Amino acid sequence: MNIMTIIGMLLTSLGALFLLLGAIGIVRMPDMYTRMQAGTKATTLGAMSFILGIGFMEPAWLIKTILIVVFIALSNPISSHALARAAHRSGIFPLSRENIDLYKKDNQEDKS
Amino acid sequence: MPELFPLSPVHYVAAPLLAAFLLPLVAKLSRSFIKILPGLTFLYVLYVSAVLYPQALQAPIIEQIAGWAPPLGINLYYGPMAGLFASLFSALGFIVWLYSLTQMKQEPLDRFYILLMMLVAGATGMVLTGDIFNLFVFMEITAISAYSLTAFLREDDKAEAGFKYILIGSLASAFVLLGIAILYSYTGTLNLADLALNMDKVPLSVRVIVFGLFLVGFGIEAEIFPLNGWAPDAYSAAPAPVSALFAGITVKAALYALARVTILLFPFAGSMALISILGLVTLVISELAALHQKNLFRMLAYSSMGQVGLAIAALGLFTAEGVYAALFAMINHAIVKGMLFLTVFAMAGGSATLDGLNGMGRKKPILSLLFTLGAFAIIGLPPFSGFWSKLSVLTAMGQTGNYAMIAIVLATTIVEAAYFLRATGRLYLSEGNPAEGKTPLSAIAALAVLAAGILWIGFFPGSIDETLTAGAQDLLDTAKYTEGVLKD
Amino acid sequence: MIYYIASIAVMLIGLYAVLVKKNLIKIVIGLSLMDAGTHLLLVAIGFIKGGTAPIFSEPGLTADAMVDPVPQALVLTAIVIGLAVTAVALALVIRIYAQHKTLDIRKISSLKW
Amino acid sequence: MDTFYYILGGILLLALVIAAFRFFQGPTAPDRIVALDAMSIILTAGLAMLALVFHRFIYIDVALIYAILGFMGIVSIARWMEKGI
Amino acid sequence: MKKLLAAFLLGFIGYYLYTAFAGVPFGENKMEVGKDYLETTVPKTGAVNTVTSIVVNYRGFDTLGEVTVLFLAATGLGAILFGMKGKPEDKHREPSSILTTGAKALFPIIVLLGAYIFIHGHLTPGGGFQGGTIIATGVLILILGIKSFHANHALLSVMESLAGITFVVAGILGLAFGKNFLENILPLGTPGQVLSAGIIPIIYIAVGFKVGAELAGVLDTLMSTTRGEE
Repeated sequence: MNIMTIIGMLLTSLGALFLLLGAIGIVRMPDMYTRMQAGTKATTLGAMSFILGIGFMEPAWLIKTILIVVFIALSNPISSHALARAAHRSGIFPLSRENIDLYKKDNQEDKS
Repeated sequence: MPELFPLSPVHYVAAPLLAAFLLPLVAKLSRSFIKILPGLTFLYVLYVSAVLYPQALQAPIIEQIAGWAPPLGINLYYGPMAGLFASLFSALGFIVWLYSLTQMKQEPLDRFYILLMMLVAGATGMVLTGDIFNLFVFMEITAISAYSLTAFLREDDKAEAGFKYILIGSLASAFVLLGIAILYSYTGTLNLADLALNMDKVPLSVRVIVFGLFLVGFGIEAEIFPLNGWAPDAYSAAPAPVSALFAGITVKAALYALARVTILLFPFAGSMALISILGLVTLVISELAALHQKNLFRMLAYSSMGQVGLAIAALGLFTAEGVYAALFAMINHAIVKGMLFLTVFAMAGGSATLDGLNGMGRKKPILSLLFTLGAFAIIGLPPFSGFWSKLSVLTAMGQTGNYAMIAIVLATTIVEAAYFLRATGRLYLSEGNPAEGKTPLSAIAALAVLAAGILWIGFFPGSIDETLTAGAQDLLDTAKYTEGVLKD
Repeated sequence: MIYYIASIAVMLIGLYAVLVKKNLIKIVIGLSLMDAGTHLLLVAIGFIKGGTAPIFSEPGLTADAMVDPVPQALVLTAIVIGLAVTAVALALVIRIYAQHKTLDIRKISSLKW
Repeated sequence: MDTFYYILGGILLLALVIAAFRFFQGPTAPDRIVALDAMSIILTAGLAMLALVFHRFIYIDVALIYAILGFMGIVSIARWMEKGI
Repeated sequence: MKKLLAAFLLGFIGYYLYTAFAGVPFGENKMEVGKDYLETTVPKTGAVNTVTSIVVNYRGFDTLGEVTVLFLAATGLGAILFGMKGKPEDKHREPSSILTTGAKALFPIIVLLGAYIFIHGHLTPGGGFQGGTIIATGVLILILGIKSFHANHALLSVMESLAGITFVVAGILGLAFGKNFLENILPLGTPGQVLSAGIIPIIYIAVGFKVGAELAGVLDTLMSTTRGEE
């Protein structure tokens, strides 16, 4: 059990934990945007560290796992942004007492 | 050239494929290539037929694709029967191409010709292949070109007919795929000859189920009775040259597949009797339905189903005479019905009704004459090819002692005569509106070739006797088939 | 065994959608479900307990410890064919919609049967 | 080492099931898609873990492809929901 | 009533399918041909991936048909939807600039990955169809992310034709060398290397380009019939 394996095990455990937290957040959060907060940020970090950890556990796979990590890092924010925008435009608004919706203020043209 | 590219049955599929892939490229160079290239391809394939078919009559040509011996690789079996069908398909394809040179004006023409070539190539592949999954693939090639061609014209209701066809057609493909899955799970092989030897691994009850799946699957394409709801719509929606090909090629290829699979894999008496009865039912119901049609294309479609029913009824006897008669009926039907579809389209346009034929005898005498010829040939009047084919069907039924079948066939002939003679009567006896436009020479030439075929077979029925006998033997002799394929 | 039952069930659900549903898009979805069920069935046939993917990428892998490769190759072909049929069906649906402005087969007279 | 794999796999499975709960329950369509997005990411991690468990390098490719396809699916649905296509 | 009838039919079909598969043991080794494939694939085709060697070499004719089916679907789609255009009044919302930038950044990565997948078709669980699909996905993100994006149909159709011709010519070359259609004519090389397995990589690269071009064309055709342009 060398140092790489131990780093890998730590990273995978952390990743699995974040994935689980993200999943719990999706269920527990009160409205769609907060759920998205949990469901995309936490799972992105979780998946990245999980897959990087796998790369550390099998050092021969490191390059390809880093490729996946880079891809997730690039693609996940885009997809969650598109999703949030779509939700906002299809008429779902944040649930909060002050009703702060800066996006709506900035984008007056879509009043939907 | 012959040394560099030794002719082999794979050219039937490879040449149209190459042409289809080439067509979008040459279309960029010159628009006129679009029309020429398919004709050249069909001519080449006909040349292949002319060289290979006499050889196949001596001994079947078996080609191993990619050089793997059959249980591993796919093989092509080019025996007398497959050769007969492949040659027939290429000839029909060439004639339809000749006809649509001037009659087909709807853009996009390049796509039309690609789909046309692939329809023919797919059907030829279905006939040639000796592997059941490959059969499925070629069936799908044929079917997808047929779906697209059905909805090719842009008028109303064409897309609906295409959708109906695609629904039922994908049901057929799912059933065939399921049948293949069951067969593979029991025998672990996909080659038809190998399957035929390993069928005892499959329990009898499962064999019946698989037979049912294949019957439904191929029966949908072959327009057997309860499964042919798509056919009238598709025939009347598709451009007429394509309808001619549906009647002449797709149905025949599916029938061949059904016959080959049944004889090789399910040679029990019940399956054959079932096929025969289904054929008779198809015959009766579609001839009766044809009697009520006002739209000429629908009438021809129902008549086409009836003819196919006749061929299936004869095929279901599974005696040498029966298969002989079925082959004769199929060839006759391919030629005559193709000619009728093309003639009607040239005479009265895409949406021809019975009234559209009124008084055509004087305005378009040649086309009217051809239509009359075709009608007489379908009914089975003596000097034409239809007479001999019906006679052989009746003889085959008489030899097995099925006099009830003879009675049914004769009765439907009367129905058939009623509606075809009614249509012919409209040509000469009624007054109609003046029709304008001349029929181009290439269309007339294409029709003349078919008419010559009808007359040739009508006056010299002995000339195709040898090929039909060889074809019938080839289909029935399963031992020779399996030995030939698995010889090494 | 449960795998066979499940994939047959997927196929039958697709068939049910094709037979009963009134919306053209749902019918097309039913068609692709039918295909999917058949593909699952094929893959399930090829499975062998303890088998791994039939790829000899690393030394030490032997043919005994691999699943049947043939159904996988067949499924690859069948998926592509299913995709092609679905694409053509969707194109036809677009044509029908452009003509009738509806996807309900009860309102399209020529599609009743 | 096997115990470790089992624990990891268990956590991933649990996360998948919890996310699936929101997918089935989610009151609005975007809720379901958020859950679907999370599920596809968890599955990507799971596929990578399968490669580790079976010690087959080639399975990593599957995870990569799944990441691409999951991303494309979410973006397509999102663009469709905002009436962008 | 109709539902009842349908349910009855489903029960009927389901029961018989179940009885058909009841005799098939699950998870047991029942290979006949499969065994031969597994044993001969590395020495005789040089490919490491057995599925690829079956798809491209042993049953290459199926794949030729499969490529044709896809080609026909693209052709048929073009024929069915010929001349149909979205109406200007159903204008659609523009994508956000984040998505546009992201699409432009991700497109080359996705296409490279697709190319990687089909070049390594004989070594990894990839192949022409998979790689081609990934490439089409790359085009899809451009369609989704860039306002009024249109794929270059002329380029796509040239690519498609050339790739198809490569496949058929690779088959005919086998005939020209006195062997069978689609038979391997190149040296097999060392199994496991990128340059090995004879004509398998060549065919799969052609298939990859073809599938990518066709699917991209299909997506673009479908999209342009529904998207209104100003």
